[in-house]
Amino acid sequence: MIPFDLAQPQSLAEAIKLLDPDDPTVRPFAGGTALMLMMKAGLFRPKLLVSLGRIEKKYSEIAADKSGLRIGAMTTLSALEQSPDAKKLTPVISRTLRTLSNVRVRNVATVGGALAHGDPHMDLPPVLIALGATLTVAGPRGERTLAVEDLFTGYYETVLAKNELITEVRVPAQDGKRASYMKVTAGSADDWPALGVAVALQAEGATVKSARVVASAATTKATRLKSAEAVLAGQVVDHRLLARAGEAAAAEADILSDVRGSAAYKREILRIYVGRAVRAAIEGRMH
Amino acid sequence: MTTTEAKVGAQVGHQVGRSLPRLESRDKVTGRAEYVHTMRLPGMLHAKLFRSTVAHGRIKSIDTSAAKNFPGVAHVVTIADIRKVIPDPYYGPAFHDQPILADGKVRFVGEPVAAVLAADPHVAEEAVQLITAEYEELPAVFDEVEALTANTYIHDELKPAGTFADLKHLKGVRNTNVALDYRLRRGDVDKAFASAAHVFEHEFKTQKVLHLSFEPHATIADYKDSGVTLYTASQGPSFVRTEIARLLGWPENKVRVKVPYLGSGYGSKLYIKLEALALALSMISRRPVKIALTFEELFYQITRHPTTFRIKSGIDKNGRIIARKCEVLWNGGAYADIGPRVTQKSGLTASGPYDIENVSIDSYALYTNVTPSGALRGFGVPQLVWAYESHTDMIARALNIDPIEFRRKNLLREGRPHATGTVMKDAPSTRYWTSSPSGSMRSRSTAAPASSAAAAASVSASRR
Amino acid sequence: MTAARTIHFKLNGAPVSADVKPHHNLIEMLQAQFGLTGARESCGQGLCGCCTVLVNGRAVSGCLQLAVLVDGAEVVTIESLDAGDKLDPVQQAFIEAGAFQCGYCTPGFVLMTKQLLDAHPDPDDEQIKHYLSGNLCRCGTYPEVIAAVKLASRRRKGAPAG
Amino acid sequence: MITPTTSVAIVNVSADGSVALYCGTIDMGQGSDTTMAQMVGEVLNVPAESVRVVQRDTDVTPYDMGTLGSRSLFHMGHAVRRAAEDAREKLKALAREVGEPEGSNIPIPALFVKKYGMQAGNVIGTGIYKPDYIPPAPDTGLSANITAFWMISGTGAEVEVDTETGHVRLLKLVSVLDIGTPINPKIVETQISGAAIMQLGFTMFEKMHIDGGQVTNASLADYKIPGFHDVPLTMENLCVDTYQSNGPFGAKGVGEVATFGVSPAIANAIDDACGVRLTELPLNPEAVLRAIRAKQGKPLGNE
Repeated sequence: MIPFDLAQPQSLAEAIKLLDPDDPTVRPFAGGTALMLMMKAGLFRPKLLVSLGRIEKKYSEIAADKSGLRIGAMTTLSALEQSPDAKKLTPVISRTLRTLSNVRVRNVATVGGALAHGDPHMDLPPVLIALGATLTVAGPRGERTLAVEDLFTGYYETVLAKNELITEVRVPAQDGKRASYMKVTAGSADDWPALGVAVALQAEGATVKSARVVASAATTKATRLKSAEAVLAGQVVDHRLLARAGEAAAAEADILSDVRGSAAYKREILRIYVGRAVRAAIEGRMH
Repeated sequence: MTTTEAKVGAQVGHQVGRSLPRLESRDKVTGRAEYVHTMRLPGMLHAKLFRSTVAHGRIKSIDTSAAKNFPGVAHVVTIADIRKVIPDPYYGPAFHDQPILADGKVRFVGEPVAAVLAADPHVAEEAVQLITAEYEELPAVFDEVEALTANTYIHDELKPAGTFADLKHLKGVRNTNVALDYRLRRGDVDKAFASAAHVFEHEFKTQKVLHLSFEPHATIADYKDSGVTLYTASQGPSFVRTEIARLLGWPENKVRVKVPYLGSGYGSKLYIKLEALALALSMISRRPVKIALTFEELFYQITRHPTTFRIKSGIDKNGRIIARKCEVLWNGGAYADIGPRVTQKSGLTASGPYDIENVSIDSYALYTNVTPSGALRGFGVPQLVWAYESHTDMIARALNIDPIEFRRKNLLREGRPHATGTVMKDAPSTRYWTSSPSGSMRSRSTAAPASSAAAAASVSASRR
Repeated sequence: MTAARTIHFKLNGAPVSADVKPHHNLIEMLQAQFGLTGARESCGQGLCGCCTVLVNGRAVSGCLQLAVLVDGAEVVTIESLDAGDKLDPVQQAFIEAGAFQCGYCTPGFVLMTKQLLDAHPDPDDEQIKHYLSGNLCRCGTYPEVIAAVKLASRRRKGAPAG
Repeated sequence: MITPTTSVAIVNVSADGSVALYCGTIDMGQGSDTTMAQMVGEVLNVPAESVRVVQRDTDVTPYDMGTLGSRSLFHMGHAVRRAAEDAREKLKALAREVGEPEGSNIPIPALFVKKYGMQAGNVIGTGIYKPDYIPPAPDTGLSANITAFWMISGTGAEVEVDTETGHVRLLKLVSVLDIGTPINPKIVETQISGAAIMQLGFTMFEKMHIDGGQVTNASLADYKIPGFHDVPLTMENLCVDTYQSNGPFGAKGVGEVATFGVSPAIANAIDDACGVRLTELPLNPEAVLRAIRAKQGKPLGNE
């Protein structure tokens, strides 16, 4: 790696001050697992990294009440994975994290980093979008709140300004909501996903009252598939309904070709996996 | 029992046949086993490589001035500097076709063009990024089928190493990408095809893959006037010594090659790889020089041959294979490495483990503009078996013969000649050829998932 | 050029200090300044597990860890396991099960297995595969590793090895 | 490579009876140091774990053509066996020289003391092996002796194909090899399953993607190799009961042999399962699904 400077501010406010809204070579550094890859590959050459490791402890904590979870952005993925509150209130998140990358990465990577990086292959964003999670962002002029759904604008692109930091993610409790996440790999079993599909459903028996369906990895960004959601809403789940939802999703999604498969192939597995994910949610199991 | 108790006529029990844990176990589980990739010598410089970004091109210029002026850089080296210490800087096991650094031309993306030496590897890495090169791009050939007939030639002329009697005739041959063609002719294939009840012809392809040893290639060269010592992650220190002595014009006894633990190889660390460059850089800097590849750089070092294999079989009315014609094209990449040996040694087994009276094999080693291909666990045989055992199964299915039964019927048995004429010896008994190799194979089919069992057989000559 | 800074941390139980620059990763520091080569950078992406090190009791990929950030931390490497010349039961199990070939990835597997057994003292096959899925072995000794983990589990519980 | 190929070994018995082996075979994980030591131990009647295999250094370890082509156990094995036998004969000669009766059980250290008056001296055995070989005729490629031994194997595969997505699950992989009589059965088994798992990666998904000569997946993130979850649910690694008549202790090489049949066995099983034939590697889900859909007359597009 090419030399750079590193700052270790003691507070969030100090960190924000160190960031430069106009300089892409100054970047915040949380767990660093994703940023390190870009730096090693020469894709990112920082002048200054602002390490968030020493900011206030509260940004690494998980709070819970009946309405849901408040996850500090510096919470590591393994802390969230093992959180009893998460297991109780948002079991789909705990299950998703189990197969996210590997234990060592989860021990270091943070919830905020997984979102701010804007990588469409990440497993957490589609699940958070399906659950209707929101996040709090802090910048020089204070805080703002937005839906995770509105965070991503494109391939590795978000609405965050270069001097804004995610501070907290709020996830509503699943309550009766049934949810699943399916990670589909096309290389080795533990590859990055070629496709991720997250669904969250309000359902009574086999009848879907409302649904959120989100695709990731195959798309430029984690994306809600609203036409598939519309097909499902108010309907009884059966083979034909799932086929129609899959068709709608395949028609709607904007899909990329890469080393993990052609767009044609990924569209095809999206068509299949929307139905499988819905069925898994209804039946309360995960892929 | 301690060794001091060993007696001339004493019995300690059989040692052969014991499932003894590996002798080096303790070093490996404690992390104390030493590998070249993590070795250091006092005063050592690190080399980082500037690599070609074009697949085929003439080098118009290389600008190393900014890198040379970068603080902490000891040397920036191109082929011109290397010629001053090694006048004929070409190496390779089969052909002396590979320049220590690109010499006038680049032949694949990733080919080393210049090297930066610095005590701090990060300095060398940063300085490499300051080097620029201009190329006059030439048409490139990537595919083995295309390479056979293309009139774009990767090398101006063939340069066999001279150590092989059967490659000498290729010396000086021009206007070809064929580094070696091996042919085998047994019986009369055409006549047999004419009399066959059924003829099947298929084409199979394999892709480019690589070894990915977790210890990437690494060499430290320590050159002194009295002799040179190389610490190298190598599967063949004797060959390294011979080749380094040849490059230096020295007797072998002045070249010392040491290999500590090796973080696997699978064929990637055979013959000569980084050793010639490390030697040259140590000669230029007069200091120990280490080249340790990154994982990414493995993709520019050595790979397995992609292949195109056209195979045609004639079957008589009794289900006997009476003729087989094989044409195998080996995509050797930009430098021959050991490809010509793969082409011959494995090529001669291309007709499979069957007793066939009429066989024709043509096996071609081809130069192309991609990372060189060499030996990878099987030395070409897995590519061949992929084709001939798929082909064999396809024939059996088409003829409605049980695929295992079809193989049994045609298998080469003890005392029968292989396609080469060499008689099969020590063949395992055909009693092992049951239609259910494991005894518990079953075929299953459910709604979406379909499940099944099948088998493949192979025989291959040892390649000594 | 960025300046080196001095960090203080515990390495295998002993307080140490090191001068490092921000762009140095943990593996480079351990090798260059402490001569500890059991953690090795291979893929450089945290995917193979060869560079596994424990920081504050948790396994990390040393190749993705900036050295300056272990200031004040407790760092444990494979070299601490056979303190007093006695192998850890996990190491012994790896030997007896023959759970390695070239050995380059082995220290990472051993450390991760220790973590696994701390979290799940009696893991089944699925737990083993899941927990160790971020450790790769190009020699393909996965079946032997599973056997070694089970053997180590029995040993740690004091049961006679089967 | 250079046929026929040569291996040379030295066995050094020190005056305390300890034994060191000098050979150029590189143990890169295949376990050759251990199996070579077992052969030395067998000949000299010492425990294999007491034999020191000296680190490779061309200043001290003699010539070996290279560690490749499953040749080491056969070629170097013979050289090592011969070196050990040479040392054994020299020890016997020494025993006769110092007046020991035939079949004497005198400890080796005592033998040296008897000869040299103190713990001093060495016995050095050497062995060289180069098999017979006839090069192929240039015009016909034929030879009456093309190889010292054949490598023989069969592979069976049982798969489950997801016909909606093309995913192939490997339920069972059986490797059956003729490797002669194993010197170290445990090491042989690890070699067999390791080779099969490696070839399984080359079969199912490994591929260098090259675009205009540029490798586009040059990293472990984008070039995947087998991990725990890619190993077949059941693997059987079997050796048939044979004896290689010209091999050292009836053995021959094993390192590559289990790779051979993996790819076609899996492709043949896929055909058996869902009636599609793939003729190009890798057999990744997209390739399988494309073949299935083509057969159904609903081919996937080229998007």
